[in-house]
Amino acid sequence: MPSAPATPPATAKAPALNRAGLPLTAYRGLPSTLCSGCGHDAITNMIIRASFEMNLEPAQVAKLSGIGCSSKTAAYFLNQSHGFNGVHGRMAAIATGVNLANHTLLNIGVSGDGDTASIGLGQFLHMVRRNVRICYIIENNGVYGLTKGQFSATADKGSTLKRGEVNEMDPIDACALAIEMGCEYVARSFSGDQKQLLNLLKGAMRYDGTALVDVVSPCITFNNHEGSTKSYKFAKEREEALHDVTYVPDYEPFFADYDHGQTHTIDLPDGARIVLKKLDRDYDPSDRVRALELLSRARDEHLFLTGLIYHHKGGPKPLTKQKKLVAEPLATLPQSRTRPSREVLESIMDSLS
Amino acid sequence: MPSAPATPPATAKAPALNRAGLPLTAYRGLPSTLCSGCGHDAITNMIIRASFEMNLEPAQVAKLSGIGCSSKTAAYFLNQSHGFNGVHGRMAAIATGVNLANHTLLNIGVSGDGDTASIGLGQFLHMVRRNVRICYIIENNGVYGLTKGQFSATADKGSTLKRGEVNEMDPIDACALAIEMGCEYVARSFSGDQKQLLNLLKGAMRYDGTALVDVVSPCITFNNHEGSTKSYKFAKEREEALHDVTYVPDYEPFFADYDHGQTHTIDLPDGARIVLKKLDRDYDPSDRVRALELLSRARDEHLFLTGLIYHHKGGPKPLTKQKKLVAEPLATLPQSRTRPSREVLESIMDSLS
Amino acid sequence: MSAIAPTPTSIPAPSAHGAFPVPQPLLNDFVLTVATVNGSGSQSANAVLFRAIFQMGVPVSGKSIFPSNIQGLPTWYTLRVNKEGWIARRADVDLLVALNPESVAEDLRALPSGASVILHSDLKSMLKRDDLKVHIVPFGELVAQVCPEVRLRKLVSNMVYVGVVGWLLGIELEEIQKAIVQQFGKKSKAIELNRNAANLGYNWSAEHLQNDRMLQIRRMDANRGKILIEGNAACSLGFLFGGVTVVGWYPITPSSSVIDNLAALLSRYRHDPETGKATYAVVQAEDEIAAIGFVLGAGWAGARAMTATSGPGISLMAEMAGLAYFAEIPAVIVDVQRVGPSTGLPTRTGQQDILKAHFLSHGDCRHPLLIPADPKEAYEFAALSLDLAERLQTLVFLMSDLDLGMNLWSAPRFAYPEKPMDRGKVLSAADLERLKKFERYRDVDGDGIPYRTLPGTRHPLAGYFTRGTGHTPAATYSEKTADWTENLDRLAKKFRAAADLLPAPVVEVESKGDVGLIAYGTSDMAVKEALDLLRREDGDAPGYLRLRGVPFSDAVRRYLERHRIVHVVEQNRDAQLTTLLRMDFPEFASRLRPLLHYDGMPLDAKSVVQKLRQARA
Amino acid sequence: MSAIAPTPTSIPAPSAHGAFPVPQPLLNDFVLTVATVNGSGSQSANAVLFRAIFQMGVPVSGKSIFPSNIQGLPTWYTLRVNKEGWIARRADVDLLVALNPESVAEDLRALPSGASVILHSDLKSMLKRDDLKVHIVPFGELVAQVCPEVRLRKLVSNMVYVGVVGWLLGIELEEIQKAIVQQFGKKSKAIELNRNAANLGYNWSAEHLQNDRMLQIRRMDANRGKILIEGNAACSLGFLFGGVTVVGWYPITPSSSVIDNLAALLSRYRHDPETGKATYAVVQAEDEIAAIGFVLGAGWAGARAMTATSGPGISLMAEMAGLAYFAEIPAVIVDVQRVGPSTGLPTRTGQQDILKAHFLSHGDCRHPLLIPADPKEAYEFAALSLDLAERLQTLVFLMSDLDLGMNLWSAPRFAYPEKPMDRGKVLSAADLERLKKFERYRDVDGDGIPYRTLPGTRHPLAGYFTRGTGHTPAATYSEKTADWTENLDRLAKKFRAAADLLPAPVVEVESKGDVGLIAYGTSDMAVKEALDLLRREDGDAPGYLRLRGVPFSDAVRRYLERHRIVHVVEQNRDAQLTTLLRMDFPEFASRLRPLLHYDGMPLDAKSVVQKLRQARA
Ligand SMILES: Cc1ncc(C[n+]2csc(CCOP(=O)(O)OP(=O)(O)O)c2C)c(N)n1
Ligand SMILES: Cc1ncc(C[n+]2csc(CCOP(=O)(O)OP(=O)(O)O)c2C)c(N)n1
Ligand code: SF4
Ligand code: SF4
Ligand SMILES: [Mg+2]
Ligand SMILES: [Mg+2]
Repeated sequence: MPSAPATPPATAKAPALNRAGLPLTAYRGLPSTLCSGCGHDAITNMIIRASFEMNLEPAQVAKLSGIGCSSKTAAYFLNQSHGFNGVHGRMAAIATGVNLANHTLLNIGVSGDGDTASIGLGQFLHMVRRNVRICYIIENNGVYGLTKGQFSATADKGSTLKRGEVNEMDPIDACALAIEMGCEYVARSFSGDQKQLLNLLKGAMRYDGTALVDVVSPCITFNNHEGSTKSYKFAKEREEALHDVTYVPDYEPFFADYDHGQTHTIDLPDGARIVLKKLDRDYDPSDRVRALELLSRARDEHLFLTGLIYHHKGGPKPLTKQKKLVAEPLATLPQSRTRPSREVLESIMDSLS
Repeated sequence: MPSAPATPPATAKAPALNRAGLPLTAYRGLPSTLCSGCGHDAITNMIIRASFEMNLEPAQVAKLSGIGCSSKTAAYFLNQSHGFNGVHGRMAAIATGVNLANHTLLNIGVSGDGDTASIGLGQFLHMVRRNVRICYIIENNGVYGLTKGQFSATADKGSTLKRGEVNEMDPIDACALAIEMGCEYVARSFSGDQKQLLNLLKGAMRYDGTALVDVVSPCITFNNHEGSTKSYKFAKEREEALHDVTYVPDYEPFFADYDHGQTHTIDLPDGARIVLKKLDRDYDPSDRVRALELLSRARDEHLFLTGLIYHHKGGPKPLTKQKKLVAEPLATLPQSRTRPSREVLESIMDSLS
Repeated sequence: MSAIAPTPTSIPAPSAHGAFPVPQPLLNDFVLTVATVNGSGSQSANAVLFRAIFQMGVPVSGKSIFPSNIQGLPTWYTLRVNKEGWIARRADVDLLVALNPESVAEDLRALPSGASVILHSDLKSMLKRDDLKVHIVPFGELVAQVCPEVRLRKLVSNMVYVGVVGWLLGIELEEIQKAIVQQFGKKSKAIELNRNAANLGYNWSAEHLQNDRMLQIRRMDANRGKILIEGNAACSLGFLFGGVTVVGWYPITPSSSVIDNLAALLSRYRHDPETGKATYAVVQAEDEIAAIGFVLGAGWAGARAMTATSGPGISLMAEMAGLAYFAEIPAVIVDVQRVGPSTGLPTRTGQQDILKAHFLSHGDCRHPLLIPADPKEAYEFAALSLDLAERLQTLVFLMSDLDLGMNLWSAPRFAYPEKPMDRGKVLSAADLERLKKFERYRDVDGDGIPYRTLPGTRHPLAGYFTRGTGHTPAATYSEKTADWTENLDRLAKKFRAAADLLPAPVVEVESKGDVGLIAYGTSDMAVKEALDLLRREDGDAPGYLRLRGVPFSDAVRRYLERHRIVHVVEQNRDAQLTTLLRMDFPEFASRLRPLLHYDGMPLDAKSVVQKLRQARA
Repeated sequence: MSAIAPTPTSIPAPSAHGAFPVPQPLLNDFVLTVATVNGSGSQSANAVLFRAIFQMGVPVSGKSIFPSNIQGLPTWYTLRVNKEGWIARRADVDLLVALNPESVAEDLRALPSGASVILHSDLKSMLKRDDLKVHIVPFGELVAQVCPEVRLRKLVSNMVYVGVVGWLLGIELEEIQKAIVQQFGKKSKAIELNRNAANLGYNWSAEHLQNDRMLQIRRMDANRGKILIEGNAACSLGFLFGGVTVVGWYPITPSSSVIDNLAALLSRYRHDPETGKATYAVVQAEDEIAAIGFVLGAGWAGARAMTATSGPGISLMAEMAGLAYFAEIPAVIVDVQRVGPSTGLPTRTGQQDILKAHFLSHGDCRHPLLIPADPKEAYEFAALSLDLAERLQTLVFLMSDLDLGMNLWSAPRFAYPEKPMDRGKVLSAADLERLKKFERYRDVDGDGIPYRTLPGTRHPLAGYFTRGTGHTPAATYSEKTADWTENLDRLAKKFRAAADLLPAPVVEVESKGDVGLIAYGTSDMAVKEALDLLRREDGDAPGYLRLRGVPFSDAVRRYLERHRIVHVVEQNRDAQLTTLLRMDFPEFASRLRPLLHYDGMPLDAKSVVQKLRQARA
């Protein structure tokens, strides 16, 4: 977790610094090489902003990704952090290993819908089941961008490719599957809904286990046409926010006088909170069955619902707690703690002879 | 589908023949080499009986499996049918290929919980999504039998291994995931509940798409102890049937005067039906959200509910219908139908020059 | 004309052009590179240039060097024109079309002295040399004249450079216009726009530019009866006419267009005329493990099944490859090789999976490889691979590469397959009735290849059980040592039998002395050109045997026997095919001299020449 | 005593025992096989026999030949006693304990004339020969006497045969009882029951059986200071003391017990004394792709990480293996080899993944292999593999096999590692502060091995981006040809550098002439015995170099240089290591004569002798 020094941010003319003493620019990455207008770039920007506002220390973040346009973006934010752009669809396992080796790191994972829901489905679900600590972002455009626009497994039934091909199968809903696998922080958003996305990302970064943020992120080149259900037009016209989401950090005063009928408050580790303000729907994200019902209905009725779909605490412990690891990262334990003594060897040898 | 000749079964002293003109013994396989008392053998027997009673023609069945004790059983039934015992966790893809090559075959797949829910999870779910025609049986013992009893991904939270190790994670519920992926015939049973299993298998064999039968099948050697939630004792004590299941073939008179308040009738392809008679619970298996709710509750409350968990028609077409295949198997189309004419080549050449 | 020049020409003047450019007009013999930004639509413009030259009967080849990215990174398209038909890549550029601000500095720096440049006027300031012939063109202004729609201008401005280049090189404007029609098919608005742009580029150049006519295209007649096709498309045609029925795949560069093309062809030509129903199925899998799983399931059930992939996919298919080998299931994998290891350079070419595909999977197993050198072989070997897979009941690899697969090539028209499809040793119910006996893995014919039945065969003897575990000839489970070794030995025998079923190696150049050379796949063109050059310049060059498959036939052994030194040209670092030759012909291992090229660019003659000269020294 | 006998003995009488048994008492020199049903609990009984003999100071080895099944199929356990310490498998059986109705007919048929049999009285009728010495034992009745609980009888009856065998062979009853205590640890009821059973078997035999004392165990002192351990357990100990921190795995025979043992050791010895918290993590993955994924993630983040698997797992790890190679991530895979291809014979042994592991993944890549021959090396190489992986920043394979891994071996006590762990070239924040510069893939030291930083290092220069795509020394993305080739060449250099870091080959037998032999791994024992036999019987045998790793050091080249003929003993069909030798030493390729054994049984001296004699003829 980010260390939040007690000193307030500097207020000089110099670029504003956050509590980690860093300017926003310190959270940038290399210039993007994506198509201009790609939804993924908007998400990158929100990751940068969220990291800044969350006062992350770059050294305490590991950026992980698979392969795809979306996965490339790990190079476009947090340039000072270590990044690992692995192979297609297997980021979940890499993240698990990183988490085990150094559970003090915050894993930020970026993946695509093909990367997660097609080739990576099994690993993704097993990672969720293990409750590996990660802020897992799916940049969901319904197609394989990098290989030029084939359907991915999140493509909606009836949606069409640019050249006309129609998808005959129901989409995989990563949020629904994650809930089914016990994920306790499941959000859906839209790359164009910056404020909501920013707050959902912050909550996910603070989460002590697997937090999923599935972000519809239009592919301007291959899936932004009429007939697409992941186009800007479609998403903008159809997005319905379930609630208004605000992340409230631990160091900010929390006004307990939110109207309880109108808000729902979610406690995150170490005193931070997410506040959900009611909009049109009366939705309680802490009920697993209702969350699944909501997603099921959304699919059947082609609704694009965004917000914190599900949150509940009390399931399996995060993996590294299940494993009862020492406080320090395993990666850097000294030999004195990882090589048993000569006596141990001798006693084992005795028992074998 | 099995061809059901019009002649009634012979009634002489000779072994009773079914409508395919075969005795029960014709549906047997090689002797089992599993541990005596293994739940899988009981399932094998029910597959044999169901095949006999369904009048299957052995040549019209393909037996498919992965690797594991459960997967071995494909050799222990329907000896006259072609069988394919592939690699660990990848039967789903093989089945898809078989289905495409010859959609007139009935695929009977046997798999283990490790085979399906651990290594095979991604493929299994994608197969379900494609709606490949198969009667897919999971012989679910919560452990890896063949590799000597490690937990599989369906092991319940809090259940223990023989040597004491406790499982800290929630189980994967293949039924819930299958429903989430659009599977339309989802059943759960117990290897010890022969009548129910028999009827559920028959319905699955008749089904025109992916039909899942998840059968709790105790591993007598590695998971039948106190502390196991997949032991005979546990299953027998805890099983609660959702309803009484009867498969009614197309050629049997169907008494429409079942009490509607007390029964639920499910139409299968070609006139066969499944009749569910109400027991204690009032359960309607055609409601997706209720089915998921039921499974969710069962998990939370450690209930062992069996029966037809979910059935609903109207989702995506079976794969080979999506692909609009010719009536004959692709595998045996003559060259005249698979090699375009000389003129076609010439016209293509012209267009390229 | 050289003895081994692939395309007979009728231009008399012999070209003195080679590694060192000389100050005389380069007639039908030069290299043009367009440096632009990918995703900017220059592909169509380049194809039009290619076609226009092709239509003028002049041998031409194009290589696209593009990034692993959808839009915005530098990309280069190189056209080589060579009247003698030498159309391997040539590294030196005679004319550069410099349009990319990001790469222009480097692009200009790399040019040889005296080269010509068509420079975007916006990039004028980047020009730091005075030894180049520079033509500055205000593309922005020009395109504005022909294209009122601002959002189309980027696209259309490409066709302006086609006009400029056309004028500079003396490409007939009519041919350009014809090529535009060919390129844009029925889209009349696009045709109109692009024609205007090309015309404007042409006419503006005529008015404003100097043309010393040092680089010129002159009409020839070298392309009669030829077609233009990408290797991947050729391969797809092979599968279409090879009667493929089941295709499982997962997208990956550079193999995706094998399936894209194939799916398009199938949907056009393989629906039953009466019912409109499909006689094939193409299914996009969730990954490569599933894709090869589909293929094995389908092949087992009797379909002619294939998949196409590249390096990472090959790795993921490893476990199933061993199953296909051991359970003897027909299957075809097209490996359009890119540069590895790992994700490597997905848009660069190489021959880096030869060893890997051959040995794919754990345990003792080896798979036959077919290695096409050009579109015609891609077409023929694709159909052949289906036959071989069924004949041998095994996994067969078709080892193509990005250079062959994704570039446009001129090729002779493809011939219709004269032989019926080979469906291999399959027993029908009638056969079983006659034979009264069936043992799936018995070596009845002594060639190591057993008989099989297909699921669905209505006969009590037909069924058998397929498994990846040890088995008897009767296909029952066995852990007996004798069953195991006999089976493994039979599989080895079957593999050796494959040697004579594969296309025989071709002696492309007869050896004058005792030095030979072996190459395969797309190294062919560069090797032939190199040998011609060596012969002409040094009066001495090795002979050349082109391999077209693995395992190696006896002809290869004899070739090695006959030569004291055999260079082996490969596009990989680890001398992968050399390793296989050394494995199978240890007695000649030390005669083999690998000559390796692995920078991801298509092989060029100059590097081959250099390396051969070095080897001689 | 032979010059190369591994265990000095003090028994004077030289053994004339060899390929052909002779009618004289076999003192501490015979083979005993127990044929039973797997899952029947005979494993403990066999271990007790093994231990008891071991405790009597007599060299002994045990090979379990078991089916891929949990319960009910035939299984054989073979104990070989040899006073000279030749404990490779020997195929001929001197004493058979025949308990399995299913296999008894075949078991009896296969015995050499004059062999002894302890036959279950229920199987009496199966005896069709009169040239055997048969002892019929009513196991059913006997066990009923000592074991009132019916459901335990099957288990306990095994200990009855231990008593019978003990009496027949002259194993001291006390040693048997000691071994029982050792075997059952703290379970006093089990000890009691089993002791009674063994006693009964012993005493009943003394009363009812004839003993011609032709097969006899006599106390020696060959096992002083030795331990008994399975190779997999030895390997686990190596990882424990090697300081492994992250273990990802997926169960597969015969590798599972590497992890089972390791997890048990870690849970015992690697919890912080104060907090009770773990200094390691073992996580069972959902498959092998995930397992190797865990390892790469952990290795990248700085853990000492490993996994263990067998053939099918290796195949599934192919893609990630290439990533480890190219992105330079430390990782260790233990491959406990079984018989492939495909699922093959999961409970039989071989060396069939050598080539496959070495070349694992697509594209140009080669991975270092460590090949232990015995438990001591399994222990040492396991720890070493972690050092090498971090030193070389690459994937390292530890190539064990089922014979080594799953059988009990006697071995010298293991030594505590004297050297500190090698964590390789890792830069700390302080280093970065001092250096002011960090380029992840720069070859600073000229050995091809770059420096790395670990995530979490608090310094602005620490972060870098890891990828499987082309990159510059500064770890930025690059598609430039020069960057690619330079990087690939550096990787090749690094790989070559590994040759000197691996354990050097061992000259096990000095060559007298110009004929040598190369072997590796568990072929060692059989090869040594074979050479001894050849020397004694034929007066002539090749020298013997034992390889312990790939890549090959210069010592291997020199060995090949010095010999006209070099036999290469391998337990696979395709001469896999020979292929690597031919690849790297083409000049000596034809000197290499593969001598292959691939029936799944541990190699025996007799087959080696036969094949060497054939080769000579
Ligand atoms: C094993 C493997 N198979 C295929 C590919 C080719 N490939 C690269 S990215 C990609 C799909 C990416 O789609 P998605 O994850 O949705 O990302 P997007 O580009 O749409 O952001 C594929 C199939 C690969 N790199 N590796
Ligand atoms: C790729 C691969 N990994 C591991 C194995 C080893 N293996 C064989 S069966 C099995 C698990 C079987 O468990 P399950 O599917 O639950 O079947 P069961 O034996 O319990 O019926 C494993 C891990 C294998 N055969 N292949
Ligand atoms: S192809 Fe699509 S997903 Fe990829 S960068 Fe372009 S717009 Fe984004
Ligand atoms: S080990 Fe378990 S699952 Fe396997 S055969 Fe025995 S009882 Fe059945
Ligand atoms: Mg996508
Ligand atoms: Mg199981």
